[in-house]
Parts: sequence; C-alpha cells; structure tokens
Amino acid sequence: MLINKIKAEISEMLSEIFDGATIMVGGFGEAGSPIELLHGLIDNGAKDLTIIANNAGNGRVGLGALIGQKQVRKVICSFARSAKGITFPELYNNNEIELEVVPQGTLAERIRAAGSGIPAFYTATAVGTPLAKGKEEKVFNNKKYILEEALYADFAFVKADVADRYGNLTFNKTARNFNPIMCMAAKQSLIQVKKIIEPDKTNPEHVITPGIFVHKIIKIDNPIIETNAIEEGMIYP
Amino acid sequence: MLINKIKAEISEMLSEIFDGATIMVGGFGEAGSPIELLHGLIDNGAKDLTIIANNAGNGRVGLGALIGQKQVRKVICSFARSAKGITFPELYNNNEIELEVVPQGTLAERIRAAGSGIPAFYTATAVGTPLAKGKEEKVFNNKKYILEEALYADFAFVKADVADRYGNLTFNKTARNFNPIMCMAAKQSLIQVKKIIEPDKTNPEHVITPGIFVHKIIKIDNPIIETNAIEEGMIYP
Amino acid sequence: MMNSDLKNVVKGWDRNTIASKIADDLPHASYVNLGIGMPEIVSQHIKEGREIIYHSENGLLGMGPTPNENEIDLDLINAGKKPVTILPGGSFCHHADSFSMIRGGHIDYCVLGAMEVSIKGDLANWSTGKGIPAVGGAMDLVAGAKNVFVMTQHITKEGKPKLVQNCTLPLTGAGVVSRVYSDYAVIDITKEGFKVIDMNENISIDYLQNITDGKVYL
Amino acid sequence: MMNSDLKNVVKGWDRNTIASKIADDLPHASYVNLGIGMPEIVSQHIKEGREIIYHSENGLLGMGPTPNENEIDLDLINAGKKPVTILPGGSFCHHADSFSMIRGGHIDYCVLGAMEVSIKGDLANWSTGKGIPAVGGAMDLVAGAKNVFVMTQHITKEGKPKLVQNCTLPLTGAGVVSRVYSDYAVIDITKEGFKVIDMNENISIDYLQNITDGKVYL
Repeated sequence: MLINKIKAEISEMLSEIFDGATIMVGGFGEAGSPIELLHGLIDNGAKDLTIIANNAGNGRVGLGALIGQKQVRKVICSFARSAKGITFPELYNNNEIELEVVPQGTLAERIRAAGSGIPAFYTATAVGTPLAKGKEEKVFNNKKYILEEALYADFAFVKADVADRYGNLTFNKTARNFNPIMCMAAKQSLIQVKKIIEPDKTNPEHVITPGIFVHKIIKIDNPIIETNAIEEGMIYP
Repeated sequence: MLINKIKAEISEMLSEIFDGATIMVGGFGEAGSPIELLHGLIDNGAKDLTIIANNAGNGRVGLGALIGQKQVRKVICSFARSAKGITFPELYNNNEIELEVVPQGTLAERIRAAGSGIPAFYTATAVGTPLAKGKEEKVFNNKKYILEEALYADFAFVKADVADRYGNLTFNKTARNFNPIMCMAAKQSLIQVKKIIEPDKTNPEHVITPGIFVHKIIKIDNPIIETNAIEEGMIYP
Repeated sequence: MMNSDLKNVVKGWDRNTIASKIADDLPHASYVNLGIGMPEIVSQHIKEGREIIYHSENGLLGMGPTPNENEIDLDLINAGKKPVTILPGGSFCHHADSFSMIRGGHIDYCVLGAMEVSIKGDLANWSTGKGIPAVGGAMDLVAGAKNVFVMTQHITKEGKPKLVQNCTLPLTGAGVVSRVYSDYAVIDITKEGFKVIDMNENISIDYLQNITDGKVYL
Repeated sequence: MMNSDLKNVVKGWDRNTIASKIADDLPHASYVNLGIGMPEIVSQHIKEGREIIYHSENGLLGMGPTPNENEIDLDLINAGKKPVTILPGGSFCHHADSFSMIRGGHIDYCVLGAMEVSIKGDLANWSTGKGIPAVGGAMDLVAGAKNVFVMTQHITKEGKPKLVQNCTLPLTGAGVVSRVYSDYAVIDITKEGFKVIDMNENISIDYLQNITDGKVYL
C-alpha cells in the first residue's frame, strides 16, 4: 500500500467538517485563495464557523459567498475592509457576524506558533495601541512587549500550485502567503492544487510545504479566477 | 552602483569582529560547517567569544581548533559531547570554558525568535527537567510550558552552497540545518559559498535565505572536508 | 494653534517633490517597504546609481514596477493587491517569514501615510474609529522597521493639523515615527519637539508653527 | 524489588524481536522519528504493505536507508551524523522548521532508548549526571511527538531495573512515555501502573514483577 492523500471529490475532502469548526483560509487577495473548497463548504452547509484569514472576502464568490450564506459566526483577520467586499460589511453592520482584528504579522506568527508547539510569544507589534487591550505586557531589554497566543484551527483550506501524493506542495509566486503556515496550524489541511506530479519528480530542495503538514489533496486544474468571476457578476451558489 | 555583498578576502569578511562578540556557527556535524571562516577567526585572533552552535567541535579543525586556541569563553549548544571532540572536553574538564546546554529544538527556536522580533516564547520542551530550572512557568490549556528567551548574535558564520551578489542563498541537502535561521538572528551574517551565480539565474521560488539576511559573502569553492581533515591529522593553525 | 484662514493659502510641495525628498534619504542598498497609496511613488524618484530593494508584506522581496497590461499575473501582487513584478535577485517567502523581515528589524526604512503624528512620534493611521476596523500590516511595520518615515499632507482636508501634541485617533504605534515628510516641511521627531530639517521655500517658520499643533524649531 | 540472582537467568527477546514488535505497532502512513542507536533498526522490520515516513531532526523528512560506500554524501546525514539517503517524496528543511514538526505535534511516533522510565511515564535518557551534559533533540521529541515509545533492555548491565517507581537520574521529560518495549515485555504506562500487554514466552508475571521496580499487571 502506498501513501496517497489525493481525493477525487470535494465531498471527500470535506467529509470531516463539523458545525462550529475553526477553519483557516489561505490566500492574500485572490492569490492562493481556495475558492473551490470554499464553494464545497457552501454545498456542505456546515455552520457556526470561525474563519481565520487575512481578509473577509470579495463579492459573492469564495469566502465572500460563504459569509453571505451566514455559515460564519466569527472572522479573525487583519483587514476586513475591501472595495469589493459586500457580504461581510452587510452582516457586520447588522451585528450578525463577529470580528477579531489582528495585525497581519501577529496573525501570521500566531498561526505559525500553533503549528510549532508554541502556545504564546511576546511581540512589540500593537504595544500602546487599542489592539493591546487586555494583553499581558512584559519588558525585555528595556522595551515593552505584549503576549500573543497561538491560533489553532480544525481545518486549513489551501490553494497550492503543485503537489505529489505525499502532500509535498509548491506555490506560485505571491500565492504562497499564508498557505504554508496554515497547513502547519490545522489539525487537518485540505489542499486544492492545479497540478499533481509523481513523487520522484518532486525536488526535495524545493518543497515549500512538506507532506507531513498535508492531509487531503484534490486536483482543480482550472480554478475560478476571483477578479474575473466578480466582474462577470458570479454569485455562488 | 550595484549591490554586491561578495568580498575577495577572508580578512574583509571578518573586519568587524571584536573581542567579546557572540558568534553563531552554522552546521550540524560537518554538514554546513563554515570551516574556512572559523580558521579565519583563528588568524584574526578575536578572543573572549561566545559561540552558539549545535556542537562544540571535532578534532583540531574548524570550531574544534578555535576552541583549542582558547578564543572562546562560552559555548551555547545542544550537544557538546562527540567521539571526535578533543579541545572542548579538555577545557571543560579544567573549568576553562563555560557551557550552556539547550535542547536542540529550543536552540533552533530561540535563534529564529531573535531573527523574528520575538524576545521570548513558551515551550513544553524541558518542562519538569533540570534544564527548566529558573525559568518562568505558565499553564495554557491545562498544560505546563516554560518561557525561553531569544538568542541574539553579533555575527553568524554560515556555509551555503550557492549565492548571488544580493546574498540569496541555497544549501545542499542537510547542510541547510541551522544556517538559514542563524542568518536571521545575527546583526551581520558572513557566508562562505561554493558557487556564485548571476542574480538572474537565481530562481525566486527556490531561495532559502533571502539576501536581506545576508551581509558578506566569500567564495570558497573547495572547502576543507572535516572528516578527511581529522583522519589526516590536520591541526589548525 | 492653526488659523483656519490659512487653509490652502500657500501651496506646498506636490507629491512628487515630497517623494523625491524621501527617495534622496534612502541610502544605496537599503531594504525598504513603501506603504500602500502615496508612498508608492517614492520608488519613481530614486537617484541614479542607487539600488533599493523593495519588500512587500505578502512574501515578496525585490518587488519591481507595475507590469504592462499583457504581463499581468494575478499570482504576483503587492500588499495593496495590485499586480507587480519581481526583479532579478528577488525572492518569494511565506507570510511568517515575510513578517520576520519586518518584525525582526531587517527592513531599513518603511514609508507610511498618516492621519496624525504626535510630537512624541506616536502614529495614528489605521482607524478613524468608525466603520469596519482593519489594520493590515501597519502595526508590524511601525514596530519593526529600523526607521519609520511618514509621508503626509501637513493639514487635513478640513484644515486641521496632522502633526499634533497628542493623537486623538487610535494609535498604530507609540513613539515609532523617525521623520515626517509633509508638503510644507521635513521634520524629525526629537525630544525637544518637531525639529524642522527642511522647509518649503514659500513659507516662514511662523507659518509652519501656525499649521502645526506642537512646538516646531529649526 | 529485584533479586540479583535472577540477573540474566532467563534470556529475553533479542533486539530484532523487540524492533519487530515496535514496527508492527507503527501504522501505515505514520511519520516516525527513530532515536540514535538501537531504535534505528526498527525501520528494518516494517511489514510489507506499510509505508512509514522517517524524520530526522537535522531537516530531513523521508529518510531512506544507509547508502552504499560509493554513494555517501557528507551533506546528507541523519541526526546521528551518519550518511543516509532520501526517498522519493522526501524533503529538506531548516532546523526551526524541522523542530516545528516535532514540537508542533506532527510526528506520530518517536522511539527512544532509556536509562530509566518511571511508573508515571517519566523518562531519563540524556544524562548520568556525570561527564559533559549533552541533550540533543531528546527533550523536544518527548515533549512533542504524539506517541513516545521506549525501546530498552529491561534491566541495566549491573542488573538493576530500568522500569522504576521514581527516576533517580535527570529527567528528559515528565509523564511523556506511552509504551515501553523491553526484552521481557511490552508495557503501557497507565494510571494503575505498568500494564503488560505482551510478555516474553519464557517468563512469568512474577518474574517480570521481580525485575521491575513498580507494580506490573496484566
């Protein structure tokens, strides 16, 4: 028997999702955003979700669509404002969705910490600002720092470029962004990739996310391009 | 004027070294160990040094030779015992050198923390052991952790495989080890490489250490192989 | 305090003049992060013979100019989510590594916009206190970059000073700003107050004091 | 307590038998770190049809067997600094990423040697309290791996029990061991004591109790 993390159907990818789950969603803007997995989650119907991502979705596609379906209880992100954002602002202004604002670097580091066995760390970011409120403060070398806790997730939704059946991933340019660290932080990371190669074609020096951080893979060779979909007025479902 | 971090002479590489400096030395075993830079440091003669490395040197070559010259006041490492270790045991048994033992993963994480603006973090490693002595303890999710502080350095001595003039580095196989994180943690990182390429030949997807973490580079295309040198009875200087 | 009659009376430097002053202060071989918006034009004013390496928060070091229409790659964008290019010697990394560059003190200069800068170097530039709060990477940049430059209009559209004794808006960072480049002056944050190191040729120090809420000195 | 007359009276399982029992308990597709020394032979006993991925602390995932003499690459070594190979689907990473795999709970099993294991699952395997202290990655492995297996002789060369009520040597970790594989038994660490789940066919439970300092039960 050979290790093979590749699945044929989105429903198999999402078979263990549950109501109330915490889900990390990779991508920065649309680069690296796992739109097909998010649409699968709409079909799946899980609700009361907590989403950890950099943004809060655009239009009615991908994360924007999921939020529009009212499946999301809370968003933890650095930047929930967007020129093309529709669904999050609607719900937020009606107090129908919670928001935790986290500085982008602190967000990245809290995610990496979860994947690296670090329950909390000190940082200078946000010291003296409203985002430091309620956080433990400590001085090292005459400088103030605050304590930030790791951000764990049940699932990570990730879009990569190339995978092998072990789950070794590479990404395309700035579509890398949050994806590798989210794979580390989630109990189960679910990956959509454009291309699948044989393991002996994977160069061990070039792997960005090693298979140990990857649980299920599906090939989506022609994914939706968010910019185009929004321009064309796509609404999912 | 073009950015060019490549130097012609070892003495240029080491021109800012000072007595009492803290120096990180990359490598795990001999893989990735910057032997020529270490020999340059013997020629340079700086003393009272603190060395941060995984090991404490073998034979009378590289780090083993530097320690034998009594230029090192203290070693911070995970494993100072070695079948081929000569100089460290001699000095240690005579109380002529200090040792701080750090678990290997905590060592790596403390180094990365220094490079990432994290003055301290919590870890489960070493909880309940003698190495937790004097360290702050805190409970997260019903589990005990100890606080570990970042390890900073004035210089990092690193051996890489390929560099361009911007300082983008790649490594060969397990010679990667501590080298990339030490480049991040040091005020000045000094790199010996086997090969130098033009920047347009550097694949931006494959860079392991981006140039921002690199300060000076020297080409040593045929470095000493520690195993062979020790077998042949090499003693430096 | 400012006299509202002064609003727009004397025309200050235009954006390109301000950008050019900033560009002149970025040394050869420095690693620089330019904030989204007005600071982006600084890169167009770097003097011949200087090579500057631009960092973008989303894992891009060695960012190049905007691509031609036919070269756009939606997987190659900057922190403002606009298409960019990568220069030879550039590299990609993930978000934690990218912010290690910022938070670990490896970025030499960042240039950001401001709503308010206080005489103590406090910066407010992320929130008016209204609408959906969104911070992005601003707090990381001001906490981590070696030098924080602010590029801003000296007064708001409503004619209020942006350089103030105390910020009234939510802070991005406390005591973080090194230098302010406005349309009327270049000002260092010092213990003694706003130190003017360059001033618009059409105004006097009294004029500058009048549009600044906090002591300015030469 | 042990009766020293019993020393070496009954011959226990040999190393390969112990290794084979461990190998049988490593599920298909698991990520495993084998400690330097005796645990390394476990990889030779994996049942047909199971694929196990081996991790080595020095940034190697997908470690393969020892190379032939003419294939040795001194840049491709394991945590014991011995030449190894890498299998298809393997990858290299730096030390912090490699220990993220360990410390972040991504390694399913680690197999380590022991000087002492206590009835509470405390492990002592890094220091006799004499000589140059050297810990390597042992403390990270026991704190981070999902399951910590110990592979050991049941008694020391001096005839003393290694499974003890309380460790006397400096700990590697407290309450970390899941299961012990000795030459006389396979034992789970439970709240009730040393639970015997497999026992050498040539000994009785009384014999096992006699060479163990702490309650054993079936």
